[in-house]
Order: sequence, then structure tokens, then C-alpha cells
Amino acid sequence: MISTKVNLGGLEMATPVATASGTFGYGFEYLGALDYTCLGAVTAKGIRLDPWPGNAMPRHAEVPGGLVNAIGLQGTGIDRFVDITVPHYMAQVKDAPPMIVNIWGGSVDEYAEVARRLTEAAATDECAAIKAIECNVSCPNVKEGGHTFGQDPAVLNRLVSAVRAKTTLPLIVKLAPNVPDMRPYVKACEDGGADALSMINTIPAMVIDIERRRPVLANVTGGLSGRGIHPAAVKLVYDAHRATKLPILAMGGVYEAKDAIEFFLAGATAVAVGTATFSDPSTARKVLDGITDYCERHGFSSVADLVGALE
Amino acid sequence: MISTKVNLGGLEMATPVATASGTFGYGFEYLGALDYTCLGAVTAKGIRLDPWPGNAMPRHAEVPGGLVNAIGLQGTGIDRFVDITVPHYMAQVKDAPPMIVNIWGGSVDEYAEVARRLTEAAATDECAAIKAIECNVSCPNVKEGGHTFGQDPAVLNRLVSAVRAKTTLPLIVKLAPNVPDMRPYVKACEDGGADALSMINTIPAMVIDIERRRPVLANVTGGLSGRGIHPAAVKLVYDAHRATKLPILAMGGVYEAKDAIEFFLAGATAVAVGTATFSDPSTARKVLDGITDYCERHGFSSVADLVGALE
Amino acid sequence: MLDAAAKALEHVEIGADYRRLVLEAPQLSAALAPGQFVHVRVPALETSALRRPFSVFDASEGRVTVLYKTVGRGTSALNGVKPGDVVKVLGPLGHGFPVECDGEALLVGGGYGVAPLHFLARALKTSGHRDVVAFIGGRTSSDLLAVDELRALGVDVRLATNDGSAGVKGLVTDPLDDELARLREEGRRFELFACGPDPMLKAVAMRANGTGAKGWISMDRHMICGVGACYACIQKTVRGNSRCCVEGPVFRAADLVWE
Amino acid sequence: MLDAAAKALEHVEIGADYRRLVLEAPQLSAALAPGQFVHVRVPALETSALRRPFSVFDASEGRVTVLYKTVGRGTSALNGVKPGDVVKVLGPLGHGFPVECDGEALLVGGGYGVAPLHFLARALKTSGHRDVVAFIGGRTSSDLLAVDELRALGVDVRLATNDGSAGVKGLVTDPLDDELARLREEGRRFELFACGPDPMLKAVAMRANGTGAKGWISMDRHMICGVGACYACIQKTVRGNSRCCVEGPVFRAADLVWE
Ligand SMILES: Cc1cc2nc3c(=O)[nH]c(=O)nc-3n(C[C@H](O)[C@H](O)[C@H](O)COP(=O)(O)OP(=O)(O)OC[C@H]3O[C@@H](n4cnc5c(N)ncnc54)[C@H](O)[C@@H]3O)c2cc1C
Ligand SMILES: Cc1cc2nc3c(=O)[nH]c(=O)nc-3n(C[C@H](O)[C@H](O)[C@H](O)COP(=O)(O)OP(=O)(O)OC[C@H]3O[C@@H](n4cnc5c(N)ncnc54)[C@H](O)[C@@H]3O)c2cc1C
Ligand SMILES: Cc1cc2nc3c(=O)[nH]c(=O)nc-3n(C[C@H](O)[C@H](O)[C@H](O)COP(=O)(O)O)c2cc1C
Ligand SMILES: Cc1cc2nc3c(=O)[nH]c(=O)nc-3n(C[C@H](O)[C@H](O)[C@H](O)COP(=O)(O)O)c2cc1C
Ligand code: FES
Ligand code: FES
Repeated sequence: MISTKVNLGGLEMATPVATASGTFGYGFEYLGALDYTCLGAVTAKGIRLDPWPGNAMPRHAEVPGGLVNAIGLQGTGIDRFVDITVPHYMAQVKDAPPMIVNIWGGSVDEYAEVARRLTEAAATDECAAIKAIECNVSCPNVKEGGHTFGQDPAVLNRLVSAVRAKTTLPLIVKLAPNVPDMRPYVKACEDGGADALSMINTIPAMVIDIERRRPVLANVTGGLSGRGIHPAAVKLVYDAHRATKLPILAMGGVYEAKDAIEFFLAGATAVAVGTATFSDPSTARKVLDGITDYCERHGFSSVADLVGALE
Repeated sequence: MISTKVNLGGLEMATPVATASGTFGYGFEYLGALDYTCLGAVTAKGIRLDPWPGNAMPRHAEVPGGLVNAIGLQGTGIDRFVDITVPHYMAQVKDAPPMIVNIWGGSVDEYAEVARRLTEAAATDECAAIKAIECNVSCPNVKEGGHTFGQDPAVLNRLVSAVRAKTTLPLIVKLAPNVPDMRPYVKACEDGGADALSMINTIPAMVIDIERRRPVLANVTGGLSGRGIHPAAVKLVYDAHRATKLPILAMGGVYEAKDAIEFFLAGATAVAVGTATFSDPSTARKVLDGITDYCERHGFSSVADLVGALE
Repeated sequence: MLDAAAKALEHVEIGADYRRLVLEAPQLSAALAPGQFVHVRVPALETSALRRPFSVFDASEGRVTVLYKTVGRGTSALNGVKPGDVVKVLGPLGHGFPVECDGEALLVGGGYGVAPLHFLARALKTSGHRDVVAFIGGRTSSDLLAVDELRALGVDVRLATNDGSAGVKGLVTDPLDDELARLREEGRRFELFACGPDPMLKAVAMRANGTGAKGWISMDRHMICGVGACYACIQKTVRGNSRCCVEGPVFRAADLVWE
Repeated sequence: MLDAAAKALEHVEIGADYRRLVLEAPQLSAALAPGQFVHVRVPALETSALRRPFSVFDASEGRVTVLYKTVGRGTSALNGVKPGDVVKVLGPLGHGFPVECDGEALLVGGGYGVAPLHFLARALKTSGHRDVVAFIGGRTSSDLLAVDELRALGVDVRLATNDGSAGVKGLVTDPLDDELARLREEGRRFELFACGPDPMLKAVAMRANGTGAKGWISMDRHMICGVGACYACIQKTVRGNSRCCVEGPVFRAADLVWE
């Protein structure tokens, strides 16, 4: 028996496979199409204080190797989230996997307040599934949104510190991929008291409808995800792992076990499946099975032993 | 008859389709497999002062949607380049398209000296094909190389100014894609006296051989190119075009006319075909034919009218 | 919801660009209701390609039938499916039509929009509803789908084409308006059920709202997940930005907000 | 060099994992010399996939034949090519073997490395060279390719397998060493021509260098462009980092630097 347990900065995961924020709704939408026992965690869609309408339509375009999206973080606000959504998730999903809540806001204070509310809720039975916070400082699709927070290490540090002050939950910070060097950002998170990092968010991108001579997305630009970004994600995880001891939740084009194992070897403690779920909802299951199979073949008794295990 | 002429910061191109540096050798290697009359320019492989051995093998890995390479700028030095390579190109290729010479170096002085030598050579009959310099400040594969130059706007400005001082040839600066914001880099080039920009270089990436638990590339990391990076490239060209009047030579996943037209509409004056040539050497021909066809269908009498022509 | 591995039983061209694909998927077939849709993985596309959503033309006897128009990359690739091939089909998805109707059921369909109306018509007929009239429109006669199948169900079918090659020359709302006038005159009740291109749907919704009748409008929005997880498929409604794939695809005409 | 649109004429399995693909490409066929290779676009792979390089097993009468082992994604996809399909084939590429030899021609091949040696053997025989001995090795008997074809050309064929299932049990260098000893005793001249896995090539090159005989070694390096444009396919030589695709694939044994 291969041990699949991992600890992501205090978040105990029964398996190293999670779902990526924004690709798995509020956790329950894929019931029936996926065997949830394979999931070490689900990550909820980005939540902020108040409800948010998101961008105009169209919000996505299919591209070779993936997807460009500009959903714009449409979401129910924190009230409805803790009152209805999380309890619903827990009621619907038997042995519900721990939930990582992805948060964002228009100001440092808003991030901190959302974190406070979640921490409060997590202490109640109705929302006990809430087990960690993922701070999204890198969504390319909301101008007012978190993007700028993730682009300046000093601002990032302030943000992480403020959120840290309001939560005892494991705090994961989700970083932007389009930087010349991960290190200052990693350090800003470390110094701010983050428990883990997650990467990568989508890569800024744009698709033009040449017949209409217009951007396909109403938001003009969006974020590239899926198969094609995987090699770029592996590089960033590798860089971050060499710069820090913080555990890393890696995502970006995980379609097969091979993709996840590359992430582990590059230094990730866990992986999240995102865009791949759209084409095959059972991706996470297949990925987990492939990981344990790999461990068996290579004589690893625990997935945790794969982390950073490059020769 | 559609006019296909464009002017890229002083470089007169008979068509808006060039080849990308490092994917088309020194210009003559694809003779026989491509009708060269479709080319507005060829870009030579990166050249520096002295010969350079490049990285150890393996130097590439195929990935979905493209390629990760770490050739490491192997190349003949400037002496051999002007004495033998360029004259050979001109002798071999009938009506040789203008050559853009991609340069790099370990110091600002080295860049400047290579530029000076090229400018001198370009004035001779034997090397008259040399018509522009492309300053590579963004190759992810050479540590000692240009990478750092492209990561700091101040350093970039110093580099561009120094090269500018040594050359009267059209000066194109090739920027890195992995930045949070193109604008400071664009401004550094403008202020330094660049005539044009080119983008994007490859995106830093890594591939791991999970069976051997080793990076596939001897250089550990490399650069991602090809189809999958196209939407990210379009976004960066769009951003740069809105930030400057400098003309842009766009590259990154041009496989079909559609890809090139997206670049024009986003603001590029010309495009370069890179990785696509490897799978289909006649890509540039097909791309040009598709562009003129599009112009006809949409009532554009000149390709130049497409530049930035988003509705 | 389940992701069925469905075997293709039949795949035939039905006029110009339209095809009928019959799949064997007993569990899914039993679970589907009229107006719901399925999300299909096109086998020939690369693994990273998105699924394609299709309404259900019919679900019975362990089979699920879709009727589709070849319009782009995905549907072209779908053409290659041969009997015996296995296709992954996620469903049942979304909220469909109510299978009940107060008064005459007026079904209004354009192009492949007829597909869910056929399933609805059969269900209404099966549940004993007598007065079902279908208004079917298209550019030309070859765009009028399922006419014979509907007639075989005992549905009163009225046709309209832009070029007059079949039925009334004009829009599908022309014969619909005639019928609405007649019903108003006779003081009879009715409900509207529609699926097709946006302008047609808007026209039908306006008529429902204008007459105070119930209107059930099936919207067609670009989708990613199909299950409510991604928020790509927004339709503006009185409740804000609603997801077409779970809050729809069938919306009440009164709830829709048109831009 | 040209990028021929070649029609597949024949595609057959020849033992375990090996296949022979015969293509119609008159211009290319006429231009190819032994030891050169072609760069093949595998039709079933996505457009962005790299080409795959293959040595030429034979080129005559307007045909180009390659013999390949199915080892991965590209070669598996190549299996699907059917007679009548069109395959893009770039060639002739690289520097091949000299078709002349001072003394006995000793051909040493392993696995699919026999392919270019067959083309060479035929050319040597055609040009009147009598003494051609081929040493063919493999893991097991099914890895020994083109044995009958070589014998039919009048080549003296010696076999070796690791498991002893055909020929000598051991390495291909075992029968080679016997022959080298005999030649030395008789004071006869010879040249070595080799293609196969790296360890075998190194062993042959060492023997050439050790005896002062000429050795012609065909190297197999991962390639991108195949034409000298990308510098992916490096082989270390006394001249530095040489490109296998243009300076090779056949190198002089004396020029190779082994790591
Ligand atoms: C709820 C629902 C039910 C549908 N029922 C049917 C049906 O019964 N028969 C039928 O022929 N078609 C139906 N469609 C439309 C069908 O999904 C599209 O025609 C199909 O996805 C086009 O794919 P493509 O790759 O051929 O086209 P492309 O234009 O190449 O597709 C590119 C992308 O756009 C999306 N897309 C393109 N057109 C549409 C569209 N009209 N609606 C939604 N997404 C689109 C595709 O899914 C894909 O992601 C339905 C759509 C929805 C949302
Ligand atoms: C000059 C030359 C001549 C060759 N002649 C033959 C021949 O006659 N018959 C034959 O069966 N094979 C030959 N090969 C090897 C053949 O090119 C590879 O087996 C083939 O490319 C493997 O592709 P794949 O996608 O199935 O394998 P994968 O391992 O899935 O390929 C992944 C990548 O690695 C490359 N690659 C993998 N193995 C090799 C290899 N051994 N050499 C070069 N690139 C490789 C592929 O081209 C591809 O880019 C030759 C190689 C070279 C360089
Ligand atoms: C439709 C969509 C919506 C997303 N929404 C969010 C979000 O709300 N918050 C966030 O941090 N990341 C969001 N992401 C990014 C993903 O969580 C993930 O980081 C990215 O898609 C890369 O992984 P993938 O290639 O496996 O999809 C979204 C991605 C997609 C495709
Ligand atoms: C094998 C290879 C070698 C390259 N060498 C260089 C180089 O020497 N100098 C440079 O500026 N860019 C180099 N590039 C980057 C390309 O010029 C181009 O910017 C990039 O590949 C994106 O375009 P593409 O997707 O069309 O290939 C190289 C790319 C590849 C694939
Ligand atoms: S398609 Fe994902 S929410 Fe509707
Ligand atoms: S494969 Fe490109 S130089 Fe040899």
C-alpha cells in the first residue's frame, strides 16, 4: 500500500490531488461524474466579500492545447457562501474532501476580512469542511482585482501579513506566472507568514476573431490554461521549490499522472487538476491511480517521498 | 494586387513574413524546401563576438503544442559569420531576402562591438544582405547570456543605447515574455533609440523524464515555443502596441495565416515563423498566401493597413 | 449525472449539414428529460479539447439521440464517429421544459433548435396532451428538421422558410402570429416553448411576455463545463448572471433579460 | 533537398516491432545516397509535432523504403499509414557513407541500424565491390533485420544475438573480432561501416581507430529540423560540436569524440 497522505502547510490531504479554483465550482457540481474519494481537497471558486457579477460574455475561447478564459471571478459573496454554499457542499458530498477557499478582493482590508469570516465559519459544524485559504493575488481577469497585489513583492508582503493576522487556517498564496524571477515573490510570502504557495495561475493571453476583427473575449484579454502551459508551470514550481521550504500546490496542465509526477519531482507537495476536468471529469481519479502505480513501480512507499526527488 | 510591403523601423520588407532566429539557421539551410520569395526577411541565429559551443545534449524535448529547447546559442563567432556565412548565404540564395542578425553577448560592450562589426560588414558587397540587427536580451538558455539584460529596464536601456551608438542599421530589440508588465521594457527600448521591437522569445519551461527522474534537457530548463504560446504572444504584442509607436515584429506560434493576422490586428507590423518551420518548412509560404487572401476578402489593399486594425 | 461511455449505434446524414447520432446509453437515456442536454467528448479531437453540448432529440429504449448541424471544428470531427465507436457523454444536464402545459402547446423551433422540441412533443403526447402545434423555421427547406417525426407524433406542424422553399415565405413568427391571433380570438389558453437562434427566441419571449402566457425559452450559450462549475455560460436574467447550463438551458421568458 | 509528398505503396510488419514502409517519391529516390536520411511528417500527429528522422533502407525505381522500429508516440502513430496515404518526406538529408572501400567492407549493424547498411551494401555491390561482410546483432533473433535481403545481394552475413537465438551468442563485435583477427593475419585491408546503438558504435569506432583502418560511423541523435538550422543534434567531434544532421549522420570514426 502506497501512502498517499501529504501535508500542505498544515492542510492534511488524504491524497495529493486537489481541484483547481474556478474549474470545480463550489465542490459539488461534478458529483456523479467523478469518484470524489480520489480528492485530497477541492478548491472553491474565488470568493470575495460581496457578490460579484463577473465579466460580460463571451468569457472563453478554446485554443490549441487549452483554453483562454476571462470569467472575471463571478461569485456569490461571503455571506451566501458560508450560509448556504459550504453547508450544501457538505450535505451533498459524502465524506466531503477538505475545502480550500480561494479568496480575492479589491483591497488588503477586504482580503483580510474575507479571511476572518472564513476562519470564523470554519469553526462551525456547518462549514467544518473549510480547511484552508488560498489567496489569489494573480487573477489576470479582474482589473480592480488582485492582480496588482501579486506584481509587487512589497504589496504582496503587506497583503499576506494582513491575511495572516486574521486567520489560523493554513494560508496558501497563489502566485502569478508572468514574472522574470519567482524569488522576490516567494520571499514576500514567506516573510508574510504564508504556510504554502500555489502556482501557477493562468498566463495572460488574448484571442482575436479575425473575421470580425475583434477580441473574442468581452474582457479583451484573458488567461491561458491547460495542457500547453504545463512545461512553463513545471519550471516555475522548480524555481520556487529551490527558493523556499514552503510546500507547493502545483497546477497548470495536469491531464495525466505523468504531469503530476513532474510537479512532485520539481518540488510540489500536491497538485491540482484544472482545465483537464472539463474534457474529462474523471481526470483526478486517473491521475491519482497513475501516481500510486508509479510509486509502486519505482519503489516509493509514499507519495511524499517524490517531492523534489530529482536525481 | 495586395501590397505586401512593410517597413519595420527602417527595414524594408517585401512581405510581412520573416523567419525567427534560431529556427532558420543562417538563412540558407532550408533551400529547396521553401520558396524564399515569400520571405520579407530571414533572421540569423544568435551571434556573438567569439564562437560559442552551446549547451550539452539533449537540447530539446517535444511537448504538446510545441517544443522546449535549450540549444544555448551555439554559434560561429562574428569573424566567421561576416567572412564566410553571410557571403555563403548571398551566393546560395537567389535574390536573398534581407537578413536580420540576432546578436547577444556577455556584456554591454560585447553587444555594442558585435553591432559595430555588423554595421561595418553591412556596408560591403559581400555582406550587403545584412539589413538589421535584432538584439536578443531575452534568451532563457544562457546564464552568462543576455537574459539579465532584458529583466531590468535600466540595464536594458543602457544596453540599447550602447548598441544604438554603434550602428546605423535598423535596431530591433527582442523582449522577454515573462514580465508582469511590458511597458517599462518598451519604454527602455524607446528611450535607448531602438527602431523596432520583436517579441516574444520562448517562455521559460522545463520537462522532466519521470522514469529517470531527471530533467530531459542537459541545461535543466529551456524555452517553450510553438503553437501553445500563441495566445500569450498576442496579448504581449497587444500590450506593447498600445504602449508605443515602435513597429513590432511578432512571433510565437505562427502556424497559419490566422495566427499572423491576429498579430497584425493586435499591432504587429510583421511576423516571424519559428517552430512551425520544423514540422512544415513551407509554413511561411502558406502564411503569406493566407494573408493576401484575407486582405482580398476583407477589402484591404495593403497588409500594412491591418496593423492594429481592431474594430 | 453520469459520464456515460456510449456506443454509437447509428450516424446518418439528414439533409445538407445535419446529422443524427444515436447512442446506446441506457442509464443516461432513462434519466433524461425534454430540454436537457448532454456534453459530448468528440473522440477525434485532441485530449485537451472542450466538450460540445447538444440537446437531446430523443431518449428512449436505452438510446439517446442527438441531431446536430456541422458548423465548426468539433462538429466536423464528430462526423467521423462510426457505429461501434464509443463516445463519452455527460448528462443529464440542465433544467429542461416542463412536461405539462395549460392550454395549447406552441412549440417554436429554428434549425437544430427543433431537437429538444421533438423530445418535448413526444413527452407531451405520451402524457396525454392533445393540442401540440409546432412552428418550424429555417433559411430554406433543408433546414426544416424532424417535420415527419413530429407529424408522426400527431403534432400539427406549420413551416416557414426565408426563401419560401417550404411553408410560408417569411419568419417562423409569421404563422405563429396567425395562430396567436386565432387563439386570442377564441379566448384559448396556451404556452410557448422555443429553441433556436437568439433573435427568434427573443421574438417568442416578447410574445409570451406581451400576452401574459408562459414562455419556456431554451438558450444556447457557449459552454466550458456544462455542469455549473465554471461560470462561462452566462445568460442575463432578472436574478442576475445565470448559468445557462444549470439554471437553464430552459428559462422562463419572463425571467430573461435581453441585451 | 525537397519536401516530397510521397504516396505510401506498402506498409508491412516485419517481425516483432519492426515495419517496412515503401513510399513513392521519384525525385527523392533518385537523389538519395546510402547513409543519408529523410525527415518524415507523421500524418496522424498534431500539426505542431516534430518530424521523425529515418535512414533510408533502399532508394530505387522511384521508391524510398524505410524500415523502422515502433518505440514511441511518433512511430506508433506512423503505424496507421495505409497504402495510398500521402506522407511528407524531407530529403535527402545529411552526409552518408562513401560508396567505395579499400579492401573488405565490414558492415556492422544493430537493430534498425541495419537499414542504411543495406542501402550501402547494394550500392557497393552495384559498383562492383565484391568483398562485403555484414555483422548483424540484436537482443534476439527477431531483432535481426534484412538478413535475407543482404544475402540476396551476395553479402556474407554473420549474426550475433544476446540470447543466442540466432548466430553467435554474444555481441556483434564477437564475430567482428574474429574477422578482424583473420584479416590481420592475412594482412588484408578493410574499412568499417557501422550503424546502431551508441555502445556498439563506440566499440566499432575503437576498433577502426585501433587498427588504423577507416571507420564510417552513422550516429543517431535527437533532431528538430534535420537540415542544420537548429543545432539540436550535436555530436562532439574533433572539430567541436558538430550537427549530426548535416555534418553527419555518418562521421569518420577518427573524428568522433566519445563522452
Ligand atoms: C444547451 C445547448 C444545446 C445545444 N444543442 C444543439 C443541438 O441539439 N444540435 C446542434 O447542432 N447544436 C446544438 N448546440 C450548439 C452546439 O453546441 C455547437 O454548434 C457546437 O458546440 C459547435 O462546435 P464546433 O466545434 O463545431 O464549432 P466551433 O465554432 O468551431 O466551436 C468553437 C467553440 O465554440 C463553441 N460553440 C460554437 N457554437 C456554439 C453554439 N451555438 N452554442 C454553444 N457553443 C458553441 C463550441 O462548443 C466550441 O467550444 C447546443 C448548444 C447548447 C449550449
Ligand atoms: C539519422 C537518424 C536515422 C534514423 N534511422 C532510423 C531508422 O532507419 N529506423 C528507425 O526505426 N529509427 C531510426 N532512427 C530513430 C528514429 O528517428 C526514432 O526512433 C524516432 O524518432 C522515435 O520517435 P517516437 O515518437 O516513436 O519516439 P519518442 O521517444 O516518443 O520520441 C520523442 C522524441 O524523441 C525523438 N527520438 C526518440 N528516439 C530517437 C532516436 N533514437 N533518435 C533520434 N530521435 C529520437 C523523436 O524524434 C521525438 O522528437 C533514426 C534517427 C536518426 C537521428
Ligand atoms: C475557467 C477558469 C476559471 C478560473 N478561476 C479561478 C479563480 O477563481 N481563482 C483562481 O485563483 N484561479 C482560477 N483559475 C485558474 C486555475 O485555478 C488554475 O490555476 C489554472 O487554470 C492552471 O491550471 P490548469 O491548466 O490545470 O487549468 C481559473 C481557471 C479557469 C480555466
Ligand atoms: C530551436 C530554437 C532556437 C532558438 N534560438 C534563438 C536565438 O538564437 N535567438 C533568439 O532571439 N531567439 C531564439 N529562439 C526563439 C525564436 O526566435 C522565437 O522567438 C520563439 O521560438 C517563438 O516563436 P515560435 O513559437 O514561432 O517558435 C529559438 C527558438 C527555437 C525553437
Ligand atoms: S458551462 Fe460551466 S457553468 Fe455553465
Ligand atoms: S536537427 Fe537541426 S541542426 Fe540538426
